[in-house]
Amino acid sequence: MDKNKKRELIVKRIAKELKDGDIVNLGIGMPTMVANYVNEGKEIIFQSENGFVGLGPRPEKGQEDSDLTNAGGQPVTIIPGGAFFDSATSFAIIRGGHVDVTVLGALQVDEKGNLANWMIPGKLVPGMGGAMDLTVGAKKVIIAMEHTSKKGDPKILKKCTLPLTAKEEVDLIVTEMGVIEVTDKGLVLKEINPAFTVEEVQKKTEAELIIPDDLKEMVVD
Amino acid sequence: MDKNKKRELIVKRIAKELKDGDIVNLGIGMPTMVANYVNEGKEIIFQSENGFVGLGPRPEKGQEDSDLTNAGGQPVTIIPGGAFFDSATSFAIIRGGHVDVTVLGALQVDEKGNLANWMIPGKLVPGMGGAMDLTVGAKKVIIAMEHTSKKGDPKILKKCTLPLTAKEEVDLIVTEMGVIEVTDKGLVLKEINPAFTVEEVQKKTEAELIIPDDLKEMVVD
Amino acid sequence: MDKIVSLEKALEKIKDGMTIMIGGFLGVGTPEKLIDGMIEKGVKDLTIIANDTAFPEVGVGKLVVNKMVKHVQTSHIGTNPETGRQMNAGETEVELIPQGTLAERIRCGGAGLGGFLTPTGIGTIVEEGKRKIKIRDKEYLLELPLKADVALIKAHKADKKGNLVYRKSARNFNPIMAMAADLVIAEAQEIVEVGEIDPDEVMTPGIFVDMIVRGDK
Amino acid sequence: MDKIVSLEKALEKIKDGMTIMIGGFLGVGTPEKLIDGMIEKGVKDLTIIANDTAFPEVGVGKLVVNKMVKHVQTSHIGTNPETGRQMNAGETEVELIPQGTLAERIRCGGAGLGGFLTPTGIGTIVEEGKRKIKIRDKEYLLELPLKADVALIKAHKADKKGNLVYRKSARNFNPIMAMAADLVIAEAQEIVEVGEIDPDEVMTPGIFVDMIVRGDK
Repeated sequence: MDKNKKRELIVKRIAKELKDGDIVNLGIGMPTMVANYVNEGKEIIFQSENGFVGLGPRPEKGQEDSDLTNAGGQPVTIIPGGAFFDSATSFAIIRGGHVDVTVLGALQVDEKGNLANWMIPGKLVPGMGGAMDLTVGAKKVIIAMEHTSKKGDPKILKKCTLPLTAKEEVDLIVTEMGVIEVTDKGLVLKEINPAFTVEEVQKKTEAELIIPDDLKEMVVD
Repeated sequence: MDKNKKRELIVKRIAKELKDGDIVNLGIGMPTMVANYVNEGKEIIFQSENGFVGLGPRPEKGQEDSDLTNAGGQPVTIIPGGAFFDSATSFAIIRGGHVDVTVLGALQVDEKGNLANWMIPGKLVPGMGGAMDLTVGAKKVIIAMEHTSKKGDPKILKKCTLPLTAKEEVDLIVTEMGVIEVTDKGLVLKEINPAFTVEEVQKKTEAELIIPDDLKEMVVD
Repeated sequence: MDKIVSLEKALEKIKDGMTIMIGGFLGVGTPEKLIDGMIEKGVKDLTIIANDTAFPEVGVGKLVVNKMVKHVQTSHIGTNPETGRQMNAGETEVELIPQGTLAERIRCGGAGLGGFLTPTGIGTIVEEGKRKIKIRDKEYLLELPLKADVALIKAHKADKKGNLVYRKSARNFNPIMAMAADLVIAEAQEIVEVGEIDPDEVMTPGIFVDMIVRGDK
Repeated sequence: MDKIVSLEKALEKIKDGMTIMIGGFLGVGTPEKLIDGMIEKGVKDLTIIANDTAFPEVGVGKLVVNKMVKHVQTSHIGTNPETGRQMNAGETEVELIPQGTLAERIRCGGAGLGGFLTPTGIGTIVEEGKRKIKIRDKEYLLELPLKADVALIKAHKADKKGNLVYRKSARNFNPIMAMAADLVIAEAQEIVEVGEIDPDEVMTPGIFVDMIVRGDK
C-alpha cells in the first residue's frame, strides 16, 4: 500500500467511529483529513482549538479570510450555527470534557495507552500546542498513524521511550493494519485489514496484541 | 445632625475621594448614593457586580428595563461606552485588582482594617454576596457608615467581634464625624467635622485615634 | 436532532434530589417558565446552586417558598426572608459562598479544572474546612469545582442549534452554568433559525445546550 | 482622557527587558503594526508570552528573528525554525507550556487568583518542579498565574474608550491578555465613536485598555 492509500484507509475508518452529534477535534496533519470522509447522514461538529466550533471546509480560492484559520494556520470556513470564543474558553471546552472525540497523530503509543507525540529530545521540539489538553480532556482519544515508522520500526510499544504527551489516555489506535483498542487487560486487535495476517500485525507491533474470538475485518467504503 | 444630613455628608465626602478615570464599585444602601455627588469634571466608571461597567442613573419612570438592574435589584441604566459581561468575568475584574475603589457599609471596622458587614450570628445572615471579593480585590476600600450604631455604641473598634468580611483590607473610614485612615501604626484621624471636637470623636470610637499635627477640617460643598 | 422541546418534555428530566444550577441575579436572567413548571410538577429535595434566592415571588425564591429545596449553595439570601426562616428552623441547609468564589467554582467545574486558589475569604469563617496554600508568601484558599445534574438557563435569543445570546445584566451566571451541568435546558425569549446569530455574537455555543424551551417575551 | 495615541507614543512605553504578552495564533490576531514598530525601535531582552512564535516573517516570529527575545513562554515553536535554532544554540530560553494551561495561567493572572489545578501534564515532563495536589483521588498540577508589563492586543474594532470587538478566530488570546498586563495597548483596524458598539457586543471592556493605536485595515 502506498502512503496515500494507507492514510486514506486510516482516516476513512476513523470517520466511521464518529457518531451523530459528536463534538470532534482533529489534530494537525493526517487527522485533519477525517473531516472529508464523514458520512452525509451524520452531523459532526468540529472544534478548532484556536477558538471556534463549526469548523467548515477550506474556502474556495480567493475566498480566504485572514481572520479565519484552523489550528494549523490554514484558511477554513465556519458553518452556519458555529460560534467563536477566546482561548481560555476553547480549552475550558477541551479540558472540561465537552469534546467527545479527538483524533491525533502519534510518534509512539504503548500498551497502557500512553501517548508520545510532541517531541524527540535533541532533535525535534515543536512544543505540545493543545495536544496535552486534548488528550486529557476529550472523552475519547483516537490515534491516527501508520503502523510503523519510516524505517519500519514498531510505533506501538510496550512502553513509550519518548517524552509523553499524556498518561494512559488513548482509547483507540487506527493504523493501516487494523483497529486496536486500549483496555485494562492490554491492547485488543478489534479489526484487521484483510491484506495482513494476525502474525504480520503482531510482528510489526512491539506490545503483545490480544486477539479476540470475534476479530473483525477492517472495512471502509 | 439628622440621619439624612449625616449620610449626605458622608457620601459627599467620599465622592471627593474618587479620582478622574477611577473604576468604582458602590455597595448597596448608602454607598450607592455616592454616585449622585461626583464632581462634573471627573469621569468615574461604575462597575456593577451583576455584570457590567458603565452603571448609569436610575431610568425615568416607565423607562425601566427588566433586564437591567444594579446589584441591589433596582432598575438602572448603562452609559454609552459601557459593557456587559458574565459573573465569572465580573469577579475576575473585581478580584483581579481592576476596580480602583469600592465603597461599602459596615457593621464594625477595627484598627487593623478588619471589616465585618455581612452577618450577625443568630440574628441576621443575609450572606456576603460580593462583599468579600470586593474587599479583597479593590485597590482601595472605603467604608461609608455612621460613626456609631443606632444605640450610640462605637462601630470603630479595637477588634471586630462579628464574623469578618475580610482581614486587614480597609483603607479609609468616612463617617459624619470625620475621615479616618487605616495605617500600619493604627487609625489616623485625617479630617474632623468641625461640629465635633477631637475628644468627642475619640469618645465615640473604641479604637485609639492617632491625631496628626495637620488634622484638617472635613469639608464638602 | 431538534433541540426545541415542550415545557413538559423538558420537565421530565428534572427529578427529586437533583442538583440544579439556575441562572439569574435577584431574578434577573432567571428562566421563570421552567421554575413555574417545576413547581407545578412538584419536584422536591433539590440542591440548588444560584447566586441568590431572589424574592419570595420571584425565580429561585418560589422554589424555596414551595419547600422544594433541601440544600442551597448561594452568595446571598437577604432578599428572601423565607430562606432565612427555613435555615433557622433547620428545614433547609444554606451554604453561603462569596459571589466571586461561587462564579469561579462553577466555571472551574465546566472547565475541567480540579480547583483554584483565591484570596477571598482568607481570615474569615469561609476558611473553615478548606486547605490553605501559600504562593509567594501570600495565602490563598483552595476552592473546588461545582457541577450539576441540570442547568436552567435564561436566554434572550436562541437559534435552533442552541447558540445563545443574553441581554444586558440578565447574562450574569447563565453562560458559566451552561458549561457546568450534565443537562442544559435553555428558556429562550426568541428562537431563530440557524445562521441568524453571527458566530462572533454567540455568548453560549450550542454544543452546551441540550434542550430549548420557548419562554415568554 | 483620549486613549488614541500615535504608534510612536505607544512604543515609548515598551522598554528593554520587559515581559510582553502578544495576542494571536500563528499570527492570526497579532498586532503587526506594533510588532514592526518594536523592531524599528529595537527593544531587546524581552520576555514574550504568546501562544506560538508564528513564522519567521509573521507576528511574534519577527521579534525572534530580530533577536529581541531573551525568554519565551509559549505552547508551540514548530512553525518557526529560528526559534528552535536559538533554543538549541542557547541564545533564547524557551519554556513550553500546554496551550490550555498557558491560556488559563493568563486568565488566572488577570482574575486575581493564586493558581489553579489542572489534569493537563500529569505523568509528563510538564510536571517537573510543580506541586501535585490530589482532589477526590485524582491528581492535578498546581499551575501559577502569568502577568505582564505590557499586553499587545489586536482588535477588529475599538471605540474611543477602548471597548474592543474581535473578529472570527483572531480573538484567541487577546481578551485574556488584555486583563493580565499593567499596560494594555490595542491595535484596532477600525476606531468608532463611543456608543457605536452595543454594550452586549463588547468583548473586552474599555476599562482594560490604556492606549489605542490605529492599525491597518
